[in-house]
Amino acid sequence: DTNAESSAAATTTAAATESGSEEPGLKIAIVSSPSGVDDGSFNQDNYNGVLKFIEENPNATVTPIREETGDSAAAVQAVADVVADYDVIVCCGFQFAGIGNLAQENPDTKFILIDSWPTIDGTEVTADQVIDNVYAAYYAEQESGFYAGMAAALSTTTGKVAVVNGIAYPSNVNYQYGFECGVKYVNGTEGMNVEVVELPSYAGTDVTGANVGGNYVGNFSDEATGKVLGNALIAEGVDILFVAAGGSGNGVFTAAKEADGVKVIGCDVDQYDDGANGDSNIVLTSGLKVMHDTVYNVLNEVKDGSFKGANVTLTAADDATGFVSEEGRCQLTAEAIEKINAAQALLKEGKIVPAANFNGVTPETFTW
Amino acid sequence: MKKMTKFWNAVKIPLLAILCSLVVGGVIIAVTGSNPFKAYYALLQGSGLSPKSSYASYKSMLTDFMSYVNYFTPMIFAALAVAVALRAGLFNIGVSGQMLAAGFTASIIVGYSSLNAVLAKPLVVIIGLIVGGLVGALIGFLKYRFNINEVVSSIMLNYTFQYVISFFINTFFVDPVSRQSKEISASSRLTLMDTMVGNLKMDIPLGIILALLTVVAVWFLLEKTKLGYELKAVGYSRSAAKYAGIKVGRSMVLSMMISGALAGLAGVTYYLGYVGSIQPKVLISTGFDAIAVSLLGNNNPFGIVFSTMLITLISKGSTYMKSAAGVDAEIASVITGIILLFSACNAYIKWKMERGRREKTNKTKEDK
Amino acid sequence: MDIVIIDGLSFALPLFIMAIGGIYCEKSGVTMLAVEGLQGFGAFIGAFVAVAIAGNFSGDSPVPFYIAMIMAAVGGSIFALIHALLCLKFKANQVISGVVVNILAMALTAYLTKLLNRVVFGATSDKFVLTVSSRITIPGISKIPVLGAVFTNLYPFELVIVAVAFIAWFVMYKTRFGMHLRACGDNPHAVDAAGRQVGQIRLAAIMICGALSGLGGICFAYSISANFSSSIYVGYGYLAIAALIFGNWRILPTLGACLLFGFARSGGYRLVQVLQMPSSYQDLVMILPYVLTLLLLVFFSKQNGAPRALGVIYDKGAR
Amino acid sequence: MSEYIVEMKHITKRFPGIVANDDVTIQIKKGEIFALLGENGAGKSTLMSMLFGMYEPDEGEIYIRGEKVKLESPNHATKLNIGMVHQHFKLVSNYTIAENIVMGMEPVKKVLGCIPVVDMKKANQDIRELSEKYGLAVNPTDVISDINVSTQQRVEILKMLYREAEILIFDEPTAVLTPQEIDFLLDIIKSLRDDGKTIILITHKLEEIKRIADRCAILNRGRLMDVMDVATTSTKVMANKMVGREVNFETEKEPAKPGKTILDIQHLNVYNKQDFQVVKDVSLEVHSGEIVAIAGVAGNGQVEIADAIAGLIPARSGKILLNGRDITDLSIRERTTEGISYIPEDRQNYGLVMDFTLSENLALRNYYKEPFCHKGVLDQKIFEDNSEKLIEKYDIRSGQGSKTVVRSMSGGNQQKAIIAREVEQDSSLMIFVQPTRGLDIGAIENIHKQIIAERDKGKAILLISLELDEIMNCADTIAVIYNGSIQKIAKASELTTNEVGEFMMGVKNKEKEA
Ligand SMILES: Nc1ncnc2c1ncn2[C@@H]1O[C@H](COP(=O)(O)OP(=O)(O)OP(=O)(O)O)[C@@H](O)[C@H]1O
Ligand SMILES: Nc1ncnc2c1ncn2[C@@H]1O[C@H](COP(=O)(O)OP(=O)(O)OP(=O)(O)O)[C@@H](O)[C@H]1O
Ligand SMILES: [Mg+2]
Ligand SMILES: [Mg+2]
Repeated sequence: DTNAESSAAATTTAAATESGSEEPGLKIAIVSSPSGVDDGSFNQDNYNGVLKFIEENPNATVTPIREETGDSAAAVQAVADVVADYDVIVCCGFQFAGIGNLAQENPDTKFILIDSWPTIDGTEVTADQVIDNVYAAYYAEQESGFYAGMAAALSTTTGKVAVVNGIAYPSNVNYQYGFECGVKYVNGTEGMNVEVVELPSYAGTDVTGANVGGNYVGNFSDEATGKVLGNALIAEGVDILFVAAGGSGNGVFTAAKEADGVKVIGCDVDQYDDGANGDSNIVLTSGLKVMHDTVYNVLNEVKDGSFKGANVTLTAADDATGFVSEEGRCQLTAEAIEKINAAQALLKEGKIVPAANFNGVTPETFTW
Repeated sequence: MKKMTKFWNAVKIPLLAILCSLVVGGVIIAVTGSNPFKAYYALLQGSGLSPKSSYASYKSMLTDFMSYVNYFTPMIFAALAVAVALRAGLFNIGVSGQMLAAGFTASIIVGYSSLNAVLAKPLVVIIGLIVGGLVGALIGFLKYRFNINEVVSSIMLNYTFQYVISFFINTFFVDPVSRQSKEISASSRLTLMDTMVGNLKMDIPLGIILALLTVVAVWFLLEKTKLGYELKAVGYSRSAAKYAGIKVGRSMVLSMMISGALAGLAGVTYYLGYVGSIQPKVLISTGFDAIAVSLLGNNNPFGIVFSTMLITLISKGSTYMKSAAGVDAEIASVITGIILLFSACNAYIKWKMERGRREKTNKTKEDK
Repeated sequence: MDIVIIDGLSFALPLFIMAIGGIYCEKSGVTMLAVEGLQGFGAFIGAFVAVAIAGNFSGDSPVPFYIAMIMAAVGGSIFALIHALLCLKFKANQVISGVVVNILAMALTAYLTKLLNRVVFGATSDKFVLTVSSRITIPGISKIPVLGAVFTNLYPFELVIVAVAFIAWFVMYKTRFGMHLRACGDNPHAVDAAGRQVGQIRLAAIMICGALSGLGGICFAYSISANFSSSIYVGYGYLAIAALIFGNWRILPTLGACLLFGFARSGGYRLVQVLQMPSSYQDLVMILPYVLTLLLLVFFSKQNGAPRALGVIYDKGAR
Repeated sequence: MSEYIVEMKHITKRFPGIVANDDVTIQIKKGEIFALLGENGAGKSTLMSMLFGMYEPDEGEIYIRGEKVKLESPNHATKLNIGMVHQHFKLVSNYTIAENIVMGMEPVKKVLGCIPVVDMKKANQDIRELSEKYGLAVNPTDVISDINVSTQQRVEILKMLYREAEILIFDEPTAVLTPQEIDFLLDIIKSLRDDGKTIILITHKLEEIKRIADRCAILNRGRLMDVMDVATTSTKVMANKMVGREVNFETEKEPAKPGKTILDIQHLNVYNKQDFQVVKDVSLEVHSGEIVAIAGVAGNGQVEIADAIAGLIPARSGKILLNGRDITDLSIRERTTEGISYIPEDRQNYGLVMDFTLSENLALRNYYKEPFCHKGVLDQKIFEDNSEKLIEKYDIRSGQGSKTVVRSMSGGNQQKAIIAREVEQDSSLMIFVQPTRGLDIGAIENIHKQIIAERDKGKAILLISLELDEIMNCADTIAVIYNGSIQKIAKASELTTNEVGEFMMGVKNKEKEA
């Protein structure tokens, strides 16, 4: 609901309502993991994109469908159960990567797959293996991480910051690397000496088996361990934590709330509401993947017939990554916001390329 | 004729309970603003028991039904596992853990090998039987030898398996896209996935044949054999069983072993049949639901087939119900809960009915 | 070391109070597998009320926290009425009833959390975000080495739990009600013959169990993540049951079992940090409490026995 | 107020397949001892259970002290000052005697001036005084599970007295007591009557009725046959009315013709679960064609000897030979097949699977053998046939024949079922522990005849009984046990009842030592 408005949308409104009243609207389904489309988080952000589209196209309908187990096979089965009844199916998250074959068998239905690329026969597609009716988007998490790193470095009072992740899957490593680069960038440009704290016992091992350091809970749904890890970092003197650990992150939030003067940076969506702690709020800002725009834009493409299958990784250049800077939703100083905005411009131009799991750059080799 | 009345007596009370709960569930659905008849019909449609208005390519009512069969096969085994243990007075609350242990072992030994189907499939079943049986036997043995309550040891083992297997999956067998264990080979899978039959692409669950055979076998074992008699005697009275020369300890271990082996079959038909991979650190609810399913089926193997089909029908059809009738999947679980609630009152309904009948006969006697 | 004790206690005590609830119920002769459901539903009510009234208090006020605890207890005991109705009135199988209550609680809390968020708070969320509770360090004693950690960084609920646990012990062993309750679990016919209503005593026991489970549930919600969602309570109910069986249905030994769980758990976390194991080993260490329990049971379980009338449906005419 | 304190009018109670009470009307005067007599399953317990509020009658009315009442629960009955000692005691096994007695009416004290707690000190004191007042010695702090049955029964009586019950129902109170204890109990009942209490006594023992009862009602198959004055009726008449035929009190038997040794126990030592020695160096022989009875007061190790022979508890040392074969280390099943039949003391926990049907229970010893079981598969038809045959032969009465769940059968008929099953085993050794406990005189006569008939067929019979009459009536050889060791083994003809009683009490032996 924060980044939802964009000026581009406003111009299309009139056209959309006009045509919408004549022809039957799109039938849209949005399929999500167990937490559902009203989870106030990842799924919700996708859903907001659909809602915005429907607002402008009242003839379109949406049915949110929740898959109960979170198992990847069950997720695909849930899509298969309803595939015949919809024009577009929005699939929220990596659980739905397995829809590749299903999509090929049902060329009349369009699929929007967020935060994952599809697999065919269990193997992930390469960038050029486009399925005609699947639009699949990854996001450059390292960019969101980069803003978070900058925000942390610019706001710390102890000079110690940290990033907490779930498991060292590429998306998490991207967040971690981006964060470290952001801190490094601030240290370099501002002449500061902010330390990124890593506990050796929580170091992550990425999918290639390499040790990537960082702080990994080892799980995406273990709030208790998240809290233990958060506490351990706070005990090391960390006062800003970037949390990209799914449900485990809730535990880190709690640790921060119980401690004094510790702030967290949310990820994926604006997590300001989760930071409420009595009269205060512990959320400094959030690193964003602007998924609702992706969904909204692609739905419009479906509507006007310009839809094309694609496997993309969306970046700052696509306005797909960002951070929260609205008054009342973040606690960054104006100065910090300005500095991050400046860096964001450089990212868009490609003048800064933060390290990612597999882009050949590491936080150590990162320069600008 | 006599057989018919006997059958009718056995089923009329569960049927009444189900009817009551469908009425209550219908009221709830109506209150949330949907049409209960449409919702219930959608459950049938979603499970392939009545036709949908449109089908995806290569799909029909038959493929939906096969998918439903694929879905409920593990539950039949799981409920049988509960029933066999209950016969001997033991409460196997560890079915989920045993399923996981069996499924994981079979996955890593066979699922990731290159064995051909003729060898792999029977081997998977055998491993399921053995692993589940061993775990069950261990629980029985702990009870018999050390007087450790089976509920406690099952729960402890549930957790232990959950964590240990999660460790192995995350460390050695993870698929970075789906974030669960790598999918097993098609040749080891107990369901022939996406098999072209005529113009249809269906999942053919081989497990159902095994399941139906097992139902008959378990029924025969419990009702017609010496072993069944012994288990029942031990279940009713350990002291009297001992007096009768039955080896109480052996019977307890044996019944837990059989129960565990059945749970193992549930595990392989779930993990190597229905889904094909394992979510780390998730204990599926099948094992717990199976307790209710088994009791709804009156702990009778044939009753279990019907109670399984009923309970799984609701969860299986819930996706389509949401899609076609707009009823939330959560409501489906609430209805399941209500059905179980009513059937838990079986004994009471029976008692009421018997009393009613007695009063009637008394009256007629008096009239004479 | 200190952190092991502090974290261990904050996990063990909510578990303990839930286990006491289970003891009440089972000592009265009613099998209680529904601890998890009661915990979840109680915590749900407590958290909902806490969020609903939070606006009326200043942000740091502890009052919503205490109201939440009370409402969680109320919510738990109301939900426990389902179990009571099934077991006592409809003479249902107590095992199935317990499992059903759990299934129902899971479905209802998941659904209602979102519904209430939407309808009452106009927010879309699957959880209630609570204010974290403050922590107390008792001056003086907290300075004692090792033992002092027991009095350091306490959640206020830990003190509440200790007090409630003491009262529960007192009621169970010193009062007439407690005496009748325990007798119901051994021979309900004797209680009936003694002029007490078995049904009423069991009803009370079940509701107490609901209240204590709900209380434990809201404490977990506060200590683990300071929010309530239907996913945070899975598994602890069964752990509480394991603890009470381990404790042989007696309050003090059950405390021991809960402390064992708590310390083994926090000790495990500490071990990972000290040994600098990679994060993936976390899962291996997490089995510590469970494996330890099994091992200890091997040595200490021989004499254990459930209440004699546990799970037997009371029929006054039974022979 | 009417002359009667209790009136039950036109009471009818039906259970599935059986009318347990059929239009029964009894009226009981205040201050009398009223006896209820009837065969097993005649409906005595059922009738009294309704007076105590455990069942509600299907038809009929109950008046207490002239007022019509609807008794809904034992609780309600207690409030009307009705107390009952049940055939199966209702005690909380892990509570102390005092706790059991005061339960529901506990003395309460306040701590800190306001919190009510149970005052166990006062309770113990009260019970001590109460027990002294009525001469029912108990130690208030003993735990129920540690005390023997006769003490448990005293606790049940004290429970009624503590509650100041005025109408006291005793359901077969003497079935589990020794002769001395019975004497004692009857004296107490008399003194209670003299205190003005009204007593209803269910018993199968006519001499007890003769000794203390004022009037006696006779039930037969649920129907009230007669109510008579005890003083003017002979036991013979009572017995005939009850059974409906002539009853023979003295068992007739030929002298024994002992053959070869069947059972040979050598220096047997047995310890119980608490590791307490309960059988001390017992040696005993039983020959074919001979009835050896072990006489003794309850709890002196006789049951453990039987359990050890049957293999239910292990022998710590010593040897048990059956037909010359050492069976000491064999399993229960192996011993049974070697030729042991065993009628255990505790029929509900050991002798029967209470939730099995009659036909399943009657096959408990044989279900695994041909023809019941063929290659692991059971033959239902054989189960039925077997059960029909035994029901007929042993006159086992129940609501639904073979299909009756045993739990619903009357105590006496449960016992008959066990005896039928065990006798049909045709084993060379038959162990009878309290075989006629709780049985009516007609049934007792039958069983004694059966025991002797089996002896005459050449079986070796070990009879363990607390009833001296039974032992004197049936035994050829008597072994008297006291405190785990055999005090005396002698031909029955060489011992008098009195002598046996003295050995049982350990008196005779002590004299010898002195
Ligand atoms: N009444 C009971 N209640 C609960 N558990 C019981 C009961 N009776 C037996 N058990 C359990 O069953 C186990 C085996 O019982 P049993 O006494 O038959 O052992 P056993 O004699 O060693 O067996 P076996 O006859 O095979 O040698 C015991 O250790 C105990 O855990
Ligand atoms: N709860 C019950 N359900 C079914 N039948 C019952 C029940 N209680 C008693 N009966 C039946 O009612 C009849 C009378 O039983 P009751 O116990 O009153 O006999 P009784 O005279 O006390 O016999 P006994 O001398 O053997 O104790 C028996 O046939 C018994 O099987
Ligand atoms: Mg009787
Ligand atoms: Mg043994």
